[in-house]
Amino acid sequence: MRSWLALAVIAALVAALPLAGNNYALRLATTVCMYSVMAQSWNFIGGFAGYPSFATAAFFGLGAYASAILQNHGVPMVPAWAGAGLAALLFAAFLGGAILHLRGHYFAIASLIVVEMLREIVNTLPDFTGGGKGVNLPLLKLSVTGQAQFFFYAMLALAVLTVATTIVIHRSKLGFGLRCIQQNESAADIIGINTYAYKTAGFSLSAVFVGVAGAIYASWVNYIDPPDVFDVLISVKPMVMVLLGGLGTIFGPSIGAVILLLLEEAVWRNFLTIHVAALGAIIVVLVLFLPNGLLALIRERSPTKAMAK
Amino acid sequence: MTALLTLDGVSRRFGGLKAVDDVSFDVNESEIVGLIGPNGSGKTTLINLITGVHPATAGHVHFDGHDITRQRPYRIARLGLARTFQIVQPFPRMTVVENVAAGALFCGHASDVREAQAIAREHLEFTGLADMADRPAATLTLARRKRLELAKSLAMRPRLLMLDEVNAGLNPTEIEEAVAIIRKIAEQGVTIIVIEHLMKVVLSISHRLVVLHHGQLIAQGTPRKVVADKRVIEAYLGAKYAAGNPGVSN
Amino acid sequence: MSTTPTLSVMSLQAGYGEVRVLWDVSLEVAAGELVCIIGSNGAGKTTLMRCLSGLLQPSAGSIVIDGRPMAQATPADFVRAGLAHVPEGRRLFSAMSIRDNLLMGAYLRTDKVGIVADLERIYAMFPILAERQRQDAGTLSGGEQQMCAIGRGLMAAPRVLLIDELSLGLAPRAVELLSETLRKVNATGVAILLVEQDVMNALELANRAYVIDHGRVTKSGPAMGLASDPAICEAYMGLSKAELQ
Amino acid sequence: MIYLQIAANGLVLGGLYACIAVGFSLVWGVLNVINILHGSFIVLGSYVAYFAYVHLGIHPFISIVIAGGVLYALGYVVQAGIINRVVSAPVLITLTLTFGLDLILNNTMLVAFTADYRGITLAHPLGSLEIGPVFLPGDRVAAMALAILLTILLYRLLRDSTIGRAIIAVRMDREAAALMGVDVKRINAITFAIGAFMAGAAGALLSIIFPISPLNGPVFLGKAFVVCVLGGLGSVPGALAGGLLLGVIESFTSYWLGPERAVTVSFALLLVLLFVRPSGLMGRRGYE
Repeated sequence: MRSWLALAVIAALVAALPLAGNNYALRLATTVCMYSVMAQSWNFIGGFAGYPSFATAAFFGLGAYASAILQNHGVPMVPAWAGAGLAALLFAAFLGGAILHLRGHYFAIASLIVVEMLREIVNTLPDFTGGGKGVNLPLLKLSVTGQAQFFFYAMLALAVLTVATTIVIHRSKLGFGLRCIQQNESAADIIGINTYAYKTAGFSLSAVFVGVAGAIYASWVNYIDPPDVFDVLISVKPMVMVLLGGLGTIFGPSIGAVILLLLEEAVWRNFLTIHVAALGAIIVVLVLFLPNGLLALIRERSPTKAMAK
Repeated sequence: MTALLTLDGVSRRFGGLKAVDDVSFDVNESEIVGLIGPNGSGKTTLINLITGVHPATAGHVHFDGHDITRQRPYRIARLGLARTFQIVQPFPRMTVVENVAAGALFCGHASDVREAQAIAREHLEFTGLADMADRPAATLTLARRKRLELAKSLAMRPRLLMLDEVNAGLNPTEIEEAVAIIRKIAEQGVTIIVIEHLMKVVLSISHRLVVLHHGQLIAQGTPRKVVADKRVIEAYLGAKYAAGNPGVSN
Repeated sequence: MSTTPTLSVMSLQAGYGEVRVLWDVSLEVAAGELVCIIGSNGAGKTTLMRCLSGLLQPSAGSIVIDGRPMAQATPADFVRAGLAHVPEGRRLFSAMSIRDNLLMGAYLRTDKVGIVADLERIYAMFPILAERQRQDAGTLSGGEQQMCAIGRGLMAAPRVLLIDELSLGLAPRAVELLSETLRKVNATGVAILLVEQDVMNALELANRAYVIDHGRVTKSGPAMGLASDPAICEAYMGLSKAELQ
Repeated sequence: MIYLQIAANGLVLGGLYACIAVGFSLVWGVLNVINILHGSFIVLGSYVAYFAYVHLGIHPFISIVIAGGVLYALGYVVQAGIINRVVSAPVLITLTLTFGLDLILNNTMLVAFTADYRGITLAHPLGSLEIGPVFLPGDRVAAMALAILLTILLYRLLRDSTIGRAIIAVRMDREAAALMGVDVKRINAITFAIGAFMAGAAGALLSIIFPISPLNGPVFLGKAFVVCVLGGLGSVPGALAGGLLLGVIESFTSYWLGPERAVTVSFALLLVLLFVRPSGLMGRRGYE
């Protein structure tokens, strides 16, 4: 119950933001919501099940392109977003069947290669996808501020939905099974968990919301091209956020998303040319000194105020 | 008596090595069978074959009328075949009660996590771990982790329970406690296979012994008969020792 | 026994995490001696060997080699101090040639001439290894692999050779051959500490023996005197002879 | 005989791919670490050769030693100072770490050298080579020959030297290696440094063929992945075979399906291979 309450309070507070903030703050908030969706999603496969998936960018790009193509063929925007989510879900279910028997490095590589391959495929199908030149999306008939608010609320709703799903999954049989798999896959198998089905479910969950996020993002920025939406950094950032916030927790990924975005903004403003290196430095420091996340650090200091349920 | 588990010519090779070589035997309903043999004789591999961790390279395993030879482990588990591991394998960062609940939940005896936790607490009571329920499994002592393995397996409501060295590394008092629990489990009608190197324990609880050596079944029968068997002594102490001790029969 | 043992272990305790395996082990090996340790599966023999090779830090007690305490020593320090290890299961580098396996044994040595001479000595001792020196070690039979592992240990030019489970999984004929070779090695002045499952084989080979049960030395003395000791039956089968009959 | 020409082009490319991948494969096999930095290491090697040529007039073939040396030192420091701290941690940790390090190195190169593609135009090219119906640029053939030579030299080093044997021993059984007195941590650092040396040397060779830019780092990394999975982990002959195979495959797919599909096809091949045979075409089963 506490998780639901926390979610409701946070969502209400963030939803009130347009009343106080300017467009810059709104843009940041929209990005935080998007990051939060990606981090929460990666948490299903990477945090719960412990599989280091690099496929987030594949789902994101796939969603963005699916929605763009659907809209350019006359499908209205919101159904196109749903179509994008469905495309990502089906793709993940299919892909999961092929690569989830791999473990460790091999799984990581296979999922990384999928991103590269989708990008190359989009690049080489110019008639269908616009190829390397990218593709434009229909413009919304709204004021600049109206658009900003619309996409903010869309992304916020998606983030809330993703967190809500996390809360449900965390308590469900599926979430329980995924955590068993993460801690000891062979023991999970032996107590009756159909590990293959569970992993595929977790992998699909890690795709569906990211696909929709990609679709909303595409509508938001109006134009997408392969290097933008199939960027490997889209795969890596969620991992960093989850590492920051705590693997397998409910709100950790979103908290990590906020922290990472604030860090990014600070770096963007002050060191534009080396912001990627700065991200690299954050990762290195994080991995070497805080492998259990910033929150773990705080929790260690005050063990009574433990998070979780 | 009907055979609950039947092994028929089961073999397993790893490369050129025959880890289990043409092993056949039955386990009857409500029986306690001791599976013994010296270090490296293939006992754990045999358990892995029965539970589907490794597929058998030849032969058949039947359990309660089902051919489980090439079934996935989770399906075999759901049929009512549970095991513990020699090196205990808890879910280390979950609490004790969650570990046990996992057993209840995924073998289909609980419809949701909450019900599974309730069932788990009963089993913790039974194994004397109730006080530890909410601690992370990794913080338990070895003896308690072994009991946690037992509780987890029991929560699966097995018809056949295979215990792989549940007493290894325990002190005499802990062993006595563990043996008492095994007896209680057997009283509930669960069929049990114990792998055990402590001969005193095996002799005191088993109805029947099966002896493996170099992957082959070299003897089976009542405990008294088996431990006096020349081939068994040879397997444990070497041929010369067996030859030099005429007190040994057969 | 000489007054200053080459290897001496005093009140050693060790384990893994909270699992204590060795409770109290003391033993000595004098220069040129052949000593065996017998005990059942799980008695702590392999744990003792891991302590004696620096793979495991004991939690209490001491290991002294030639008067030098080996606290906090790395495996390399043990090799340098003159202890070479023939591990259980042989642990050869299977995709490496036999010759390269032997040379790995001499990894810390820098005396090229001595290495070549020792290589020839090993080949003379085990002609089969010379014949197949270019083949991968994984292609050897079990007994030949054990020869290669012993040869690899000897290539370190040790004062004490530790052998963990000489006969495990080997045919009786191969064990006899290896035992014969160990006697010869021992005759050249290398002390041997042998851990062995096959009781009689070990006792026939050794000058002295220690019986380990549940992480403690329960008996020690001249090897042949122990052969009929009830402690052995107890240690191996968990039953006394009377209970066996 | 157009197919002969295509095959020859593929083999020339493949020799270079082998050299790109062999260091990566070695590090993966011995340390069980995927070195995402490898692509940037190669690019850095190219820059070293570029500046040595432009400012000092040193031929890139000679710069192999300089670029290799610079990268060896860098690799040793990075491994011993940073990666060794987490070398036995789960994949997520080691992979994220080398990824972070790569972001730093690649971004630094972008700032220092810009993203502009540079190239070396040799003052005295070797002209072209004519074997029957096949024409090949002499410099490319020479680069390929040197790449294969380097790969073979690495193979000999691993087989014939004490350090090489220790590296192989650590790969096969690190505990048994420690029992021989091998300092496993030091071998880890040396292995990583050798991997970096091979990357630098490959970079120097590639500098006369491919345009040089930090943006190429991921491309080279992708090639290394594919070759490694094709040939099997940690095996030098495997990397050589995998490299040549990938070169020929890319060459033929370029011809049949167009150059823009070559990469897609090689990645698709990799996925299929991971699905059916995770240990590679030449790899040993059950060996990770």
